[in-house]
Amino acid sequence: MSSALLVEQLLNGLQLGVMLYLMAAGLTLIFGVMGLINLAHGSLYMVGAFACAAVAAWTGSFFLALIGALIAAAAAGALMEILVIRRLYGRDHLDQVLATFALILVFSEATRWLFGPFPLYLDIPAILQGTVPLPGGSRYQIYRLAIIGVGIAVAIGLYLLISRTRLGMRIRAGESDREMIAALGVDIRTLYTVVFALGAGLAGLAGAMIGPLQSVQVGMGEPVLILAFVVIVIGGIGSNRGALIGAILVGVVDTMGRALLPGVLSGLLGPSAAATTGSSLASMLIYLVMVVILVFRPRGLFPAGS
Amino acid sequence: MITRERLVEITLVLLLAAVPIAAQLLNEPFYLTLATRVAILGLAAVGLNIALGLGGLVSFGHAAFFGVGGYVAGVLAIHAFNGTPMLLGLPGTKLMPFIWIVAILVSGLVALGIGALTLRTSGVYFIMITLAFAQMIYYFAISWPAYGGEDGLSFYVRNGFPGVDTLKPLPFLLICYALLALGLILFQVLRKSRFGAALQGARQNEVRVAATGISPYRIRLVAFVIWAMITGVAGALYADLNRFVSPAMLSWHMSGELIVLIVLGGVGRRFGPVVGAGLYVLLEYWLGGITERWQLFLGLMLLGVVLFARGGLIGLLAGKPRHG
Amino acid sequence: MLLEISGLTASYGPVQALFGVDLAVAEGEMLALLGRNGMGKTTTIRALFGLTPASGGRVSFAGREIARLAPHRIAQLGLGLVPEGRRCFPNLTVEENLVVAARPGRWTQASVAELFPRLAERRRQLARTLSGGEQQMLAIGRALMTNPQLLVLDEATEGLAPIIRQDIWAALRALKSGGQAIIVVDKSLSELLPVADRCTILEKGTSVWTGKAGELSPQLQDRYLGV
Amino acid sequence: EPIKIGMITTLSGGGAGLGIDVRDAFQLALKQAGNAEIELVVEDDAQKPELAVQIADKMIQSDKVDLLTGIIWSNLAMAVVPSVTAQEIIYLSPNAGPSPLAGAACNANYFNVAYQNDNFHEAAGEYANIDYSNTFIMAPNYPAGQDALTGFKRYYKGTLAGEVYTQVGQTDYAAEIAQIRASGADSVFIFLPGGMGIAFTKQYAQSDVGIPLLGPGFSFSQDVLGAIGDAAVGVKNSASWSPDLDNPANAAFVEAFQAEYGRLPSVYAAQSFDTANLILSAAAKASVTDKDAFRAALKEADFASVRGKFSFNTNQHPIQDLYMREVVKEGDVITNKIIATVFTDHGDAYAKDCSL
Amino acid sequence: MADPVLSVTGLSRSFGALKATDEVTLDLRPGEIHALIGPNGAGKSTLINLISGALSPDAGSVHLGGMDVTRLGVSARARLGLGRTYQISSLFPEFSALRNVMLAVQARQGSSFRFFLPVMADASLRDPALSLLDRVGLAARAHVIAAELSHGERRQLELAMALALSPRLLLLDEPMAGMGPEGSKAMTALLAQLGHALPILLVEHDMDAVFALADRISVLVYGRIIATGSVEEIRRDPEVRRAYLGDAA
Ligand SMILES: Nc1ncnc2c1ncn2[C@@H]1O[C@H](COP(=O)(O)OP(=O)(O)OP(=O)(O)O)[C@@H](O)[C@H]1O
Ligand SMILES: Nc1ncnc2c1ncn2[C@@H]1O[C@H](COP(=O)(O)OP(=O)(O)OP(=O)(O)O)[C@@H](O)[C@H]1O
Ligand SMILES: [Mg+2]
Ligand SMILES: [Mg+2]
Repeated sequence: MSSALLVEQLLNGLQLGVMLYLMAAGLTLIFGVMGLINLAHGSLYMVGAFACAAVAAWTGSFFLALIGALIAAAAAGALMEILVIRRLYGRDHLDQVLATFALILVFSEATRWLFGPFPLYLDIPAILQGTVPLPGGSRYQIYRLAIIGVGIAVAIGLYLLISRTRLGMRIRAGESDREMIAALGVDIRTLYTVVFALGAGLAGLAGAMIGPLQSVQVGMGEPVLILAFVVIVIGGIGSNRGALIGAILVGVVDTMGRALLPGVLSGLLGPSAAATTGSSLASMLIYLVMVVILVFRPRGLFPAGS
Repeated sequence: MITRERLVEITLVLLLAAVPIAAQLLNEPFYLTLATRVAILGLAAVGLNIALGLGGLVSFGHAAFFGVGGYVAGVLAIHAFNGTPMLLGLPGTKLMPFIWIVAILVSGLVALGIGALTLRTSGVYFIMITLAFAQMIYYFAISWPAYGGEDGLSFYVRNGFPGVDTLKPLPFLLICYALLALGLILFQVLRKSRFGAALQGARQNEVRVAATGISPYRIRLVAFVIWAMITGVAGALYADLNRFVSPAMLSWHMSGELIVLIVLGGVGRRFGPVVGAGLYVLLEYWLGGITERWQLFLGLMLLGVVLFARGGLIGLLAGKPRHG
Repeated sequence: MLLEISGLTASYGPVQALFGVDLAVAEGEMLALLGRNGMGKTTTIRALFGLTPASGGRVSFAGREIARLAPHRIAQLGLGLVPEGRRCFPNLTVEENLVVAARPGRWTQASVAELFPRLAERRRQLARTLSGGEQQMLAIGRALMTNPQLLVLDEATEGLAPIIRQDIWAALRALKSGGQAIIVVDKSLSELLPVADRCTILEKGTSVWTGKAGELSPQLQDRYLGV
Repeated sequence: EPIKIGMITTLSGGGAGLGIDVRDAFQLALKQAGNAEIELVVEDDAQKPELAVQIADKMIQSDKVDLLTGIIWSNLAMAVVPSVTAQEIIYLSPNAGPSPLAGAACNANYFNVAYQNDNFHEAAGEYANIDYSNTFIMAPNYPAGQDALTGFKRYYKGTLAGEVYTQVGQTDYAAEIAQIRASGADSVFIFLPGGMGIAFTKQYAQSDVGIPLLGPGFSFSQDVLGAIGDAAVGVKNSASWSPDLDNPANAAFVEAFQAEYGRLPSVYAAQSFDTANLILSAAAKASVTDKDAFRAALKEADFASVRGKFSFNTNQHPIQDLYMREVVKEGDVITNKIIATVFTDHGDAYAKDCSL
Repeated sequence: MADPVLSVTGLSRSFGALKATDEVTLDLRPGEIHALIGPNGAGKSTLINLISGALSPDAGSVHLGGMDVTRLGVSARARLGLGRTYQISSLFPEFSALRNVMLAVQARQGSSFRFFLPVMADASLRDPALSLLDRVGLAARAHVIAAELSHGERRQLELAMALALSPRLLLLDEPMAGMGPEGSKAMTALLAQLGHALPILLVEHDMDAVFALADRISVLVYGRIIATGSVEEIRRDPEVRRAYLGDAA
């Protein structure tokens, strides 16, 4: 592989990582703060993408659509928190798994009911269309660079929010002792709703931003959900920094695995067999990385609170 | 004294026993298939109940063992069918008892390997690392062409059991009932044993167990392996029920569904898995028959149970468990 | 009266723990809540803060009925809690623990640091790594920072070294003379009684005796407290 | 003579669009025939093989259906078809055509009315020979994907600039697109069904690679074109059918479908419509209770196919013409137009292994 | 003098810049109650954790009955006879008091891999557990779930569990914390009675109890032992009074 291609693939890995981060950020926030396993996080991502596609089709403006997606996902999140999630905080992870599993079914079918069974159309806004040249002769999509930018901005914003504000402090206090923070006069219920809506909004933003690159369809959140879980576990649950680094690690490893493994193997197996074997190994690679990391660091790379 | 829980259990056993009779009377042989599915999923959930209800080991990777059991059945059957030898030149077989033993051994071994590595972690990390292993096996199965890859492996006729015609639904149902009963008894015996006490202790307070001189790691590893073995047998039966096995049995959805069963029924309750499996299968059957949007209503019903019936259906019917 | 509790009952699930508690605290007064282990002191305090919902009875604070309010609403009315078992936020630093729920008033980080110099030394340390006694100081400091009208301490000096205990009692005495109302639970009668104005004794979830601290005779102590 | 048909298809989840087209077209054909004796029961398999098996068991044991049909996906077909046909129930495939069922595992009770999985890819490979000599080929890493590339290579004579298998369900193709750009290929052939194809095609167009794209009709069928949008325009894809295929049955079908459901039919709808009409034609000649006679009637394929001409090979898979289509935009509607006939009376490579 | 059951030599442990334990050397002799007192944050719990194996030292060694256990983990040390209680109660909340103790008895017997015999019917677990509960004064509460016990009762249970391991020595971290006067008195009496058979290293801020019980007292300040001696010696030590006791002596 030429070095120009290598650079491009690294960039691809970074971009995939940032994309995963956008999804993982909300998940790790909700997970870290409320100790809640939210399988329906992928559904909020889907809500964001559908809302974005619908508003874009209606107004013709992608940026309005982005705002619409944020609002829709945050609202769906707030509603979900008030109606369902709120009753699950004291419960163990299993009840949460069951309830949010049920929510996936509800969200998926409700979305299909609303929008019909066929995937929706959503495209990159005109000003972000096209590519820029990369050194070495290749080209890179402007929109993907924009995603990298937004992802990094979100990472910094979230970091400041959590470590520098009183809201962040209360969120972290609630993480360990919800009852106590309430007894000190903090309205933890509302706080949780806000945090949940924030996490949902981030998922919606991720869905909306990724929608133009992918298929806006029912069930689109599930593959990302699993990857996002992998990311936050590698990074250390509840850690924003861990989510970012975990996401980039997963993005780069996955991209490089897909790009390099078949080539490495083709000397041994011949091109066709190498292509299938390489691809199988590549699909297992990130899980392998996760296992190795957890065996040596059972609480992830950046265990929260240390 | 007969507790409410006991009463519920007796009713349940009677209900299960009534299914074959009802199927006969109403001429609805499909009821047998449904009951078989309940028994098999229930057995898988019994395994999960040992690890989860007693040991608190929430995992998202048990589909791995379910699928491994299924593939053991499929692969052995296909080799026996084609008369080709397998790995190491061993022959295939179409005899269920052999298949079960192999399924127990293979899933136990896989679990020993996975468990030895994963049980160092705990809580959510454990959930996710078990998921990682299951996903690896899943992707391997999808892309490994020898046994059908994503298309799965169809073996046309159900495997046999000496002296029983397993092709007929009823005898196969009875075999599944018998294994389910064994599983339930094993659960009960384990729960009351010293091992069970240590396992439950490790769930409630890991540090304390260690300080009394019991290694939680070893206790959990054994529980993990037992769990995998039971789940593996259930997987082999499931493959036999469908005469088919595919990577879908290994997917995280399957793990999720098994968790759903057990939470529906009641975690840590002896009959929780059976009640949960029964309810889930019935809902799926019944809703799937009335509306194309059955998943929406299934979701809403699951939500209802989780929110309003704490402790699952058994909890709702029989009240809180007695501790002691 | 600043606080008046009458006929308070409460349960943990099916287990009833309070069967009718009456007590009252005036402005600037310190009430000692006494009773053997398991008699309901902590439960009374939890019910007062809405943490264990009261199943019956009345609680009025500054003229307002508060028995059905959510915990954070109760606290916002001016009640500060130092709970049994400290319950500092382990993954927050000492400083963050102090400010996380702070409300404006005379207690500030500086004045808390004066009361507990030890805490100032450990400002940036995570509460999780504090020693038991340090955590107790932090719990008291955290409650003070909410500048409550009524300060409630459950096991005020548990786990503190004798010399620090003396400081705490001195501080509580000073608070009281500054007009602060206080409810305190503590096992060390010899230190508590000289500071407290009045006592209420609980027996099996019921208030059985209320009176001036000085009137708590050795007979009563023997009967209800096992001293 | 009453006939009960069981339809197992995907009506929920990401793949629901395909199943809904299959169901709708089938119901349309029944409605047009006005045959009150035919009863259709439809159930959703949620794209889960085990669930499909269970529904099949239920339909056979409980609903006592005479015929089964409806499955979209090869892996579900592989789960259901062998055990169904072993129970002497006739299964007619409106879509999936995995190779084992066309070859060694063929069965007298199994009729494929759609295609053998390799067919569309074979046509693309043959067509590629005209303009291209260095193609980059790509498919998901699962049996249907492996079959796809095998099918393409069977007729393609040029060199391969690259052969890549992606992950099933993959949604981001930046790494593969970079490889394509760097490969020096003169064309790209992809088989990426469903959401995978939508994602790839959009990303490919956005990346300004500029190398012509070819694919089987699945990835550019009517059900996904709306979602891909302009990015699909100009892509050449192979299929056995196209909305503009010039024959009276097709013209009537496209018009009726559009009138009934307000959208253009997809290739899945066309295949399903044919399946229904095939059953109707057989029912007119024989009774379902007489299995041999009914099978013989089916085998004659005596119905007006929307694909123009249609007959069965020895393995009961189609012999049909295969076309190259191009995605075009007509006003607001994006659809396909035929640009070439690649094969006439094309069968499949596995029929020789079938002992029927 | 008999060999010490426990001897700690040159033990050190830092947290970042803080030396929580600084070259501590101390021993515990058969039949004695050795109290460890010191200001809050002096490093008492840290020392207990180092001895029990919950923390590992930066330097120094721990010997148990002459055997070097410095490198062993918590459970291994527990099996060698090291019993402890926690500063904050640590129980099995869903089990009854009785089952809590039974599990500890089972651990001592080293028989947790028995899968079949039901424990509740097992007299070899139940009888010793009941007598232990009786010994700490909890017999009447044997069937109450641990989560429902009051603070003081939990401490008693905690002690019963430590005793169930038939330890060769006990490490007690503030056993009186949160106990009322009556409970403290009972606990003091219980420990006094135990102490003759079972050496105890006692961390406690309740000076009445310490002075009543201790055979020897060591005073820890800023991670260092500044004095070791009899009750009278320590009471009189001006350094100790200044750093810790105040007027409480
Ligand atoms: N979480 C709980 N669940 C059930 N019962 C409880 C719970 N907490 C306390 N109890 C019971 O309620 C009663 C009162 O307990 P409470 O903790 O209020 O007593 P206390 O006076 O504070 O005792 P202590 O001095 O030991 O702290 C006791 O009988 C106790 O067993
Ligand atoms: N993990 C840690 N990281 C940083 N500092 C720590 C850690 N653990 C303990 N410390 C500090 O070490 C010192 C000793 O703590 P330790 O808990 O041993 O005190 P102690 O003597 O038991 O006090 P107390 O009587 O209040 O319980 C304290 O100042 C504490 O803040
Ligand atoms: Mg209390
Ligand atoms: Mg301490």
